Amino acid sequence: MHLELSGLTKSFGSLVANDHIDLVIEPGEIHCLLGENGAGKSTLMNMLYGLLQPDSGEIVIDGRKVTITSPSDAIKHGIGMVHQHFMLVPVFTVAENIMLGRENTHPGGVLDRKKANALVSELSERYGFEVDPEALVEDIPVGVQQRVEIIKALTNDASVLILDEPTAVLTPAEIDELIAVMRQLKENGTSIVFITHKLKEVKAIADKITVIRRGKVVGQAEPSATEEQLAELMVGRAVDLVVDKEPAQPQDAVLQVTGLTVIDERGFTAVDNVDLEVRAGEILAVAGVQGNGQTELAEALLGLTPIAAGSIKLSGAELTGKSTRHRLDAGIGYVPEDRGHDGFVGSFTVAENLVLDLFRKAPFGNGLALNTDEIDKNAHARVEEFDIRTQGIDLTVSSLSGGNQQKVVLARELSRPLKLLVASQPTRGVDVGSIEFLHGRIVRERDQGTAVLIVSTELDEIAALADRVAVMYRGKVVGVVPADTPRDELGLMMAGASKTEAHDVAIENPTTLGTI
Amino acid sequence: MSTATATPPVAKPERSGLPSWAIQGLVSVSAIVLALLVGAILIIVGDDEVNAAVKYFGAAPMDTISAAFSAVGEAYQALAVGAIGGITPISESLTQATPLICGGLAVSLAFRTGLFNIGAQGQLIMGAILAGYVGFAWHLPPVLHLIVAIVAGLIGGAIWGGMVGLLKARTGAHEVIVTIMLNYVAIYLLQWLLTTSTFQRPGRADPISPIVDANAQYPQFGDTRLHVGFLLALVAAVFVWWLLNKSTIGFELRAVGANADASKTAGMSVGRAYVVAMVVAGALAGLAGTQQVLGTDLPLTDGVAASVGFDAITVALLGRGTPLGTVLAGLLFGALNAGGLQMQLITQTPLTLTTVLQATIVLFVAAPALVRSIFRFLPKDRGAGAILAKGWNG
Amino acid sequence: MSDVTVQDTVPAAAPAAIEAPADRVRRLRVGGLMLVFALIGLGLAIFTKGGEATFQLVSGDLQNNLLGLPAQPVALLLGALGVLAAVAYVLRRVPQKYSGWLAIVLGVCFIGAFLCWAAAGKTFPLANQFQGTLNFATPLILGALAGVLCERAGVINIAIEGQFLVGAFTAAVVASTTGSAVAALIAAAVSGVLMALLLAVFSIKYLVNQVVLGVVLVVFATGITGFLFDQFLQEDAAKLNTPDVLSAVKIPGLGDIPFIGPILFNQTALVYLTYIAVAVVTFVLFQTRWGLRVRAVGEHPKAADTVGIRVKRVRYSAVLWAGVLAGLGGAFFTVGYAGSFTKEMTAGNGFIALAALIMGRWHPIGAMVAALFFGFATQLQSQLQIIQTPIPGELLLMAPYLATIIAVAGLVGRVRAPKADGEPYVTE
Amino acid sequence: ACGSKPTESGSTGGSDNKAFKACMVSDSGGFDDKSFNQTSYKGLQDAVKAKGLTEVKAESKSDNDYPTNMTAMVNAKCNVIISVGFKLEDATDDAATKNPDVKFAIVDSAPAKPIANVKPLGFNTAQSSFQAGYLAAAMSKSGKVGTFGGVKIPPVTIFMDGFAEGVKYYNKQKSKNVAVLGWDDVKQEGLFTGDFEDKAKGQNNAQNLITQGADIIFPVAGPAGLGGLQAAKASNGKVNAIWVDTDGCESAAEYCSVLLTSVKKGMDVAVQDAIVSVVDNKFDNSQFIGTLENGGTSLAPFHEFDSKIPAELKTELEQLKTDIVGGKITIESKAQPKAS
Ligand SMILES: Nc1ncnc2c1ncn2[C@@H]1O[C@H](COP(=O)(O)OP(=O)(O)OP(=O)(O)O)[C@@H](O)[C@H]1O
Ligand SMILES: Nc1ncnc2c1ncn2[C@@H]1O[C@H](COP(=O)(O)OP(=O)(O)OP(=O)(O)O)[C@@H](O)[C@H]1O
Ligand SMILES: [Mg+2]
Ligand SMILES: [Mg+2]
Repeated sequence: MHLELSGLTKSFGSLVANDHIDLVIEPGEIHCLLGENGAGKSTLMNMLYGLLQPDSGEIVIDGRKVTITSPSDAIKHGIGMVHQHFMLVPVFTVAENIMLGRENTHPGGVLDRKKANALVSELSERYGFEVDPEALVEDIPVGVQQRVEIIKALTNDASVLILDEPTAVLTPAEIDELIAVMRQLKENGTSIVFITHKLKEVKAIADKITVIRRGKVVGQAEPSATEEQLAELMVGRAVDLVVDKEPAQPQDAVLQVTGLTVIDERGFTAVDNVDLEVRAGEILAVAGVQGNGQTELAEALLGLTPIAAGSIKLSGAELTGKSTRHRLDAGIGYVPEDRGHDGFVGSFTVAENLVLDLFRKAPFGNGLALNTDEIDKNAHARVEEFDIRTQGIDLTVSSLSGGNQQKVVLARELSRPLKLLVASQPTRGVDVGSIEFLHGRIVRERDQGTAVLIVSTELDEIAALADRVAVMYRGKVVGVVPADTPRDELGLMMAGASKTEAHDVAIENPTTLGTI
Repeated sequence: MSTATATPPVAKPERSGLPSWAIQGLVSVSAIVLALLVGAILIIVGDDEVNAAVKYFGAAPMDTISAAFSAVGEAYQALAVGAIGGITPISESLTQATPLICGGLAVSLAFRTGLFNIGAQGQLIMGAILAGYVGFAWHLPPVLHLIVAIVAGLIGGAIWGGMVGLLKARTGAHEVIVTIMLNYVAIYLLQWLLTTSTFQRPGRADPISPIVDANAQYPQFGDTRLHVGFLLALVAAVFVWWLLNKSTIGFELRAVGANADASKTAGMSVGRAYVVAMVVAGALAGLAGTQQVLGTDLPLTDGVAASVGFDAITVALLGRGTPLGTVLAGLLFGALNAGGLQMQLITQTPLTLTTVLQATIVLFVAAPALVRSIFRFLPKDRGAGAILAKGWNG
Repeated sequence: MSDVTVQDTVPAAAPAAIEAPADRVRRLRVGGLMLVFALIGLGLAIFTKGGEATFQLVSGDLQNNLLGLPAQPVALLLGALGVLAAVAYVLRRVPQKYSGWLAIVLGVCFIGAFLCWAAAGKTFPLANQFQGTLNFATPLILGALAGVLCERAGVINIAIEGQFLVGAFTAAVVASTTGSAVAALIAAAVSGVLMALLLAVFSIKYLVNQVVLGVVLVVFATGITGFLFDQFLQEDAAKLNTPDVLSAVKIPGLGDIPFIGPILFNQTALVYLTYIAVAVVTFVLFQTRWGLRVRAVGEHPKAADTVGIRVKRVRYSAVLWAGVLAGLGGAFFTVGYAGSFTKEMTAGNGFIALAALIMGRWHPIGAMVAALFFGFATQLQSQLQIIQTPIPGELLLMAPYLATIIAVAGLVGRVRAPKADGEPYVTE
Repeated sequence: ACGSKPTESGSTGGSDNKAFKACMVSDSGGFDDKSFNQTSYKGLQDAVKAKGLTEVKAESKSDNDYPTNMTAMVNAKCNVIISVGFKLEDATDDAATKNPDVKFAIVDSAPAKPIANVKPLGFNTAQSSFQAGYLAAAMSKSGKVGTFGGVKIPPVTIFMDGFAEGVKYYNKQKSKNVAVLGWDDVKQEGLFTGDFEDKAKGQNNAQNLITQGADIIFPVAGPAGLGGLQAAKASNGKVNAIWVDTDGCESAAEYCSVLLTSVKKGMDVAVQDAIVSVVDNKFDNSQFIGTLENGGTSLAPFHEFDSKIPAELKTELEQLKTDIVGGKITIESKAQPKAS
């Protein structure tokens, strides 16, 4: 299918998110869209899929102009989409999610669950995905959820498949699988629009690359371009992809975790007898596939999840039984993994969110009244310092793009003196320019003598930041390894292999991205 | 590889026209007009003379029409006169508005914390019970007596509201269920108390308490029924405004109301916020209770709450959960109540019509898009719309 | 790829041997409450008077079908059993999976012991207890089902009370004027749908906050039925407000089952409709295409939209079907049971139905159980007022409401509404 | 369907006193409460018709409205103002003291100290309820009769007291053992719906009484009490009922077939008399207490049961009346209005 977007424009209020965008997708090509956070990539794709209506411009399919006013129009035209944010119903089973909208039924509209299960099994077999059709989506790890999303898109036999940041939550091995699937589809003539912030992936798979900046197409690039060149095109300036980092100068242990065990809501052991230590002036990265207990570990450190056994000490003082507020006051900074859910209050202004855990104390509050002048002053300073792209400090945070929302959270947490910074996925979904900046800030925090604990599923990030790496699998720490451990080896440990096992296997079976 | 210069996002020109508050005002006025039209239809349908004239509509159609016009005209004239036609009507409207404002604030404040307080009725009753009891059973010096009685009322409401918050915080019990149930418990409690000699008027077996001491009554303005409680209602509105927008506690309440998870992550206690919000909300409803028993009713009866606790929900929602809005909505409802009494007196229009009018007004005010699709000249307001549009999950 | 990498997703971990702190808190809370009730039950048993407690097993002549039990021994036995159940619960003596049954055992024991205590030396009409439970619960079930349908689709329905009122009014008027029960039920359903249409249009199309809307529609319904009653029904009651009440029809076979037969299967058409409604709503919601879509738009409308489902259309259909149920529930108050219409005769039952639906966790069966629970408590207090117990009448009047609070706080705990419940769906 | 325009016709009946305003304020139950507001209002209408007066009425939505409505009536230049119910006591006394020229009457209440221009209208319905209890006891086949109330307040329990005492008297006279379910006049405990609106609840309460064996029901719960009549109707002749306040065969005609009789509380007559006394310049502030003697309370006709009630029983009921009036029978109920 030949797809042509011409002059597509979309504004939100006074913000022009897409400004006369032209784009051509040839049949059977993998077309990568690159751009900073908030550049307008998702907006463009949402218009193509009928979720947003363009203010002007047209969509032409195989020479015919079409109007797409709803996703069902898009589906009719052979367009499929995997959305940046999961479009899965958490309380439904995998099969229910996949059949939704195109249900096979017995007479009388009664669902044919057998057929749906069979379809899921068949697809997972065809593409080598492993999913249990009867599992509830909310119970499966995000990586598997992402597969469900992909299967959902594939069942439609789309001729154009849009993948909006599908790899953000996948392990290297899973990304490999996805890349294989994309190649397979391409061979069958499906065109793919692929959005990602990971330049390695772009280089590995793209046939064509289009770069968008601030709502406009700023250029095309060849897959042979270097990461630096791509980054520069995206951000509009030279980007340092490697964080400048002196070797760590670890001092006294700040965080000491012993025998920590957390049981989750469903009664499963999420964190299993974990011992960890983070020293002042070092960055310990916790690596692992999502869903292996890292989330619960971080939440336990902050007192958000009660612990079943073990002890957590901050500079020698026991934290168990203390409230979250106490821990924050004691000098822990926290960047939660799911920012939209836990990191900020969407309907609050940027200024308010920048003091979400600071508002009680001077200078922002005196225990009773808020000092709004100080709050605003603080907001201006942080917006400046962290280059938060907003039209004003009085705007709600929900109107910012994802990357900028993340900056708000980091700006807040880094704006007070810390002993320990716990940051989960600090740059998930963030563009390379922002990553450069955020990583720099985290390293600076380390150099000031803060103990830093990073939880990340992103091997790039781990490589860039970590002084030491602890790999978690099924709630246990399977090993603590030096930062320069090869990524394939880390990947294997994340899949449960021990340190030595991983070393041997990795040499025999290199992955695509591991070798780029 | 081609390059292009980065351009900043283009700002689209703002839609010129009226400020947001003016547009909202216009929409509200239009909504009231629409509601009055609906009411007019009901008046016509129910009017005996119109019905008599309709029977010979073919013979003398003008009779029907003029009867209809005069029926509607007389009714609404009476409504207007009863609401704002002079000092006494205005004082009556303000008197009626007083408990509605406080009750409305009780609902608003909880709303902003993500709680649906359907229990203002019960909280008001508990406030009235305690305030009334202190008012007629204790005998204290002037001023002090009133203050003590008011405080008792606040405590009564606060306990009843606080229980809801506490149960929600400790056990997760849904506040909608608990408040509905506590409303019943409160009214049965009041009915029972009024059969005891402690609460009954000496020498009487009727369920009516003695009149509260003069010292414990809200002083009245001149010889109107308007009393100092009205000023307290305004003070309460200012207090709630300050609490929500200018205080650290309010910051916490709003944060919990908007996103409980993020608030928890930022070190706030969701449970504490629920308790605080419901205690304050209960106290506000309790204040409404004191206004009933120490301001207008004077003896305590089982009708002390009337339907104030439920009307308060509508008032709060009409006021979009903001203190100023709640005050305005309370004044409107108070005026309609006062005018409605006058309307039934003069044109014998049933009070149920006032109820219909109030419901229709809120319906139209809450749906600006509908009003706009009828009155097409109204400008669009970007800011308006889904305020308080939240589900059960907070 | 090697065999090590294959398993790179996380299979569900094994259930933990250690109890999660949240579970522990819950166990102690529920267990504590259970212990309190168990001890109260035992206490009542100890103070039970000697002699027989007589239970009437079939409604009708009070001399027949009696079961006499030695009050105190039975009460003691039940009381002890209750304590056992509570202790077993607190000490985790049964597998977690079955621990819920302990609460049920305790509940039954407590009520049994309580009844022995209350009925010692008297006759307690047990069959009538269930009969009355069903009477009270029928409109609540229909109302709660209406709520379930709406809210599963993401539209909060506080207006059940208003739909009841309008349904009751219409049914009474139509039954009086046409003399046809079928016409009355249809009219009630239609009027319920009209109220639902208001709810749907204003919430789905005009994005009015749904809680506001519900409350306002109740006020509106109260006003309009009151106004029409004042202006018309009052003046011409003989013609407009003398509906015939549906008569009970015994289902052959089923109606002859001992004990439950006469209670469940000698009822009016409306009650049978209620049974059917529970089954149908449950089935439709969880086993059909439409049900799947309804639940999808109530949980994650955008996800439904992205697979080509017309979110608003599904919501409209759910809310309107709910109107049918709520209208029928309203009809119960007039043609289904109590005859002529009187002002505000639904007396807050719509709000109780709302509570039942939340208490039943937005599930048709749960809502039914909650409605039956409330009906049981209300009927029990009425019967106890008649047989005269040492419990003051005023406390008995409050009892159903207190019992609901205790049940919600103690046993039900935190409930989770459909994720998008109350949120209008807007596209740009 | 268009007729011709009717011509003006002069007012009919009675003398013409259009300038005389007879006014009434309801309590928060409203004029359609099928109970005392409604009956009192009928009295107002009767007086207006009989004397050709002008009628003004004001319904109260809440307790808050009483002073407002009273003031409005005074301002409307009413000549006589009737307030209905004990809740209006304070507002009435207040208005009366401030407006000595206007005459007032209050139903079901009495000022603590007599006020020159306020006439209290009380009703000793225990007396006729006593008869009703006797009748019910005599007519019961099962030996059990039942009653229930709306809310436990004296205007309600007075009926239940009288009823229960009547049954006891019957038992004593006839050495029978008819039981009263739903009210224990000694302990003052019994069966209540908790409100006056929930008709279905009233019906369930009645049904529970029926299950316990009652075959005559005496509901004292306003509109909720109608549910009791419905329960009787649904029993297909097995159960009958006695209505209160008004003659049920008139106010709730659809239930006439199950009504043995009704305990009439003659508020209409009392109100009418009070108004007429003002029109005729014969007003005095002495308390009126409706009794069997003055007809202020009575048993309504038996209507459809007239032929089924034995003549002998009718005679006994007449005798009861004589004995109560003559003081041979004293009724204990504490809810009876006390002469002030
Ligand atoms: N519904 C909306 N209302 C208002 N502004 C919006 C809305 N959706 C997107 N925007 C704004 O439009 C711009 C483009 O957003 P978009 O989601 O397309 O960015 P993106 O390129 O996908 O970024 P990311 O890489 O962070 O996903 C951002 O500034 C965003 O804040
Ligand atoms: N994310 C949420 N959304 C909605 N309600 C919530 C949320 N989190 C908590 N709650 C409600 O608040 C209650 C209390 O939450 P919180 O976590 O503060 O409990 P707690 O820690 O036991 O209380 P406290 O901190 O006062 O001791 C919970 O039982 C729940 O009903
Ligand atoms: Mg995006
Ligand atoms: Mg907490």
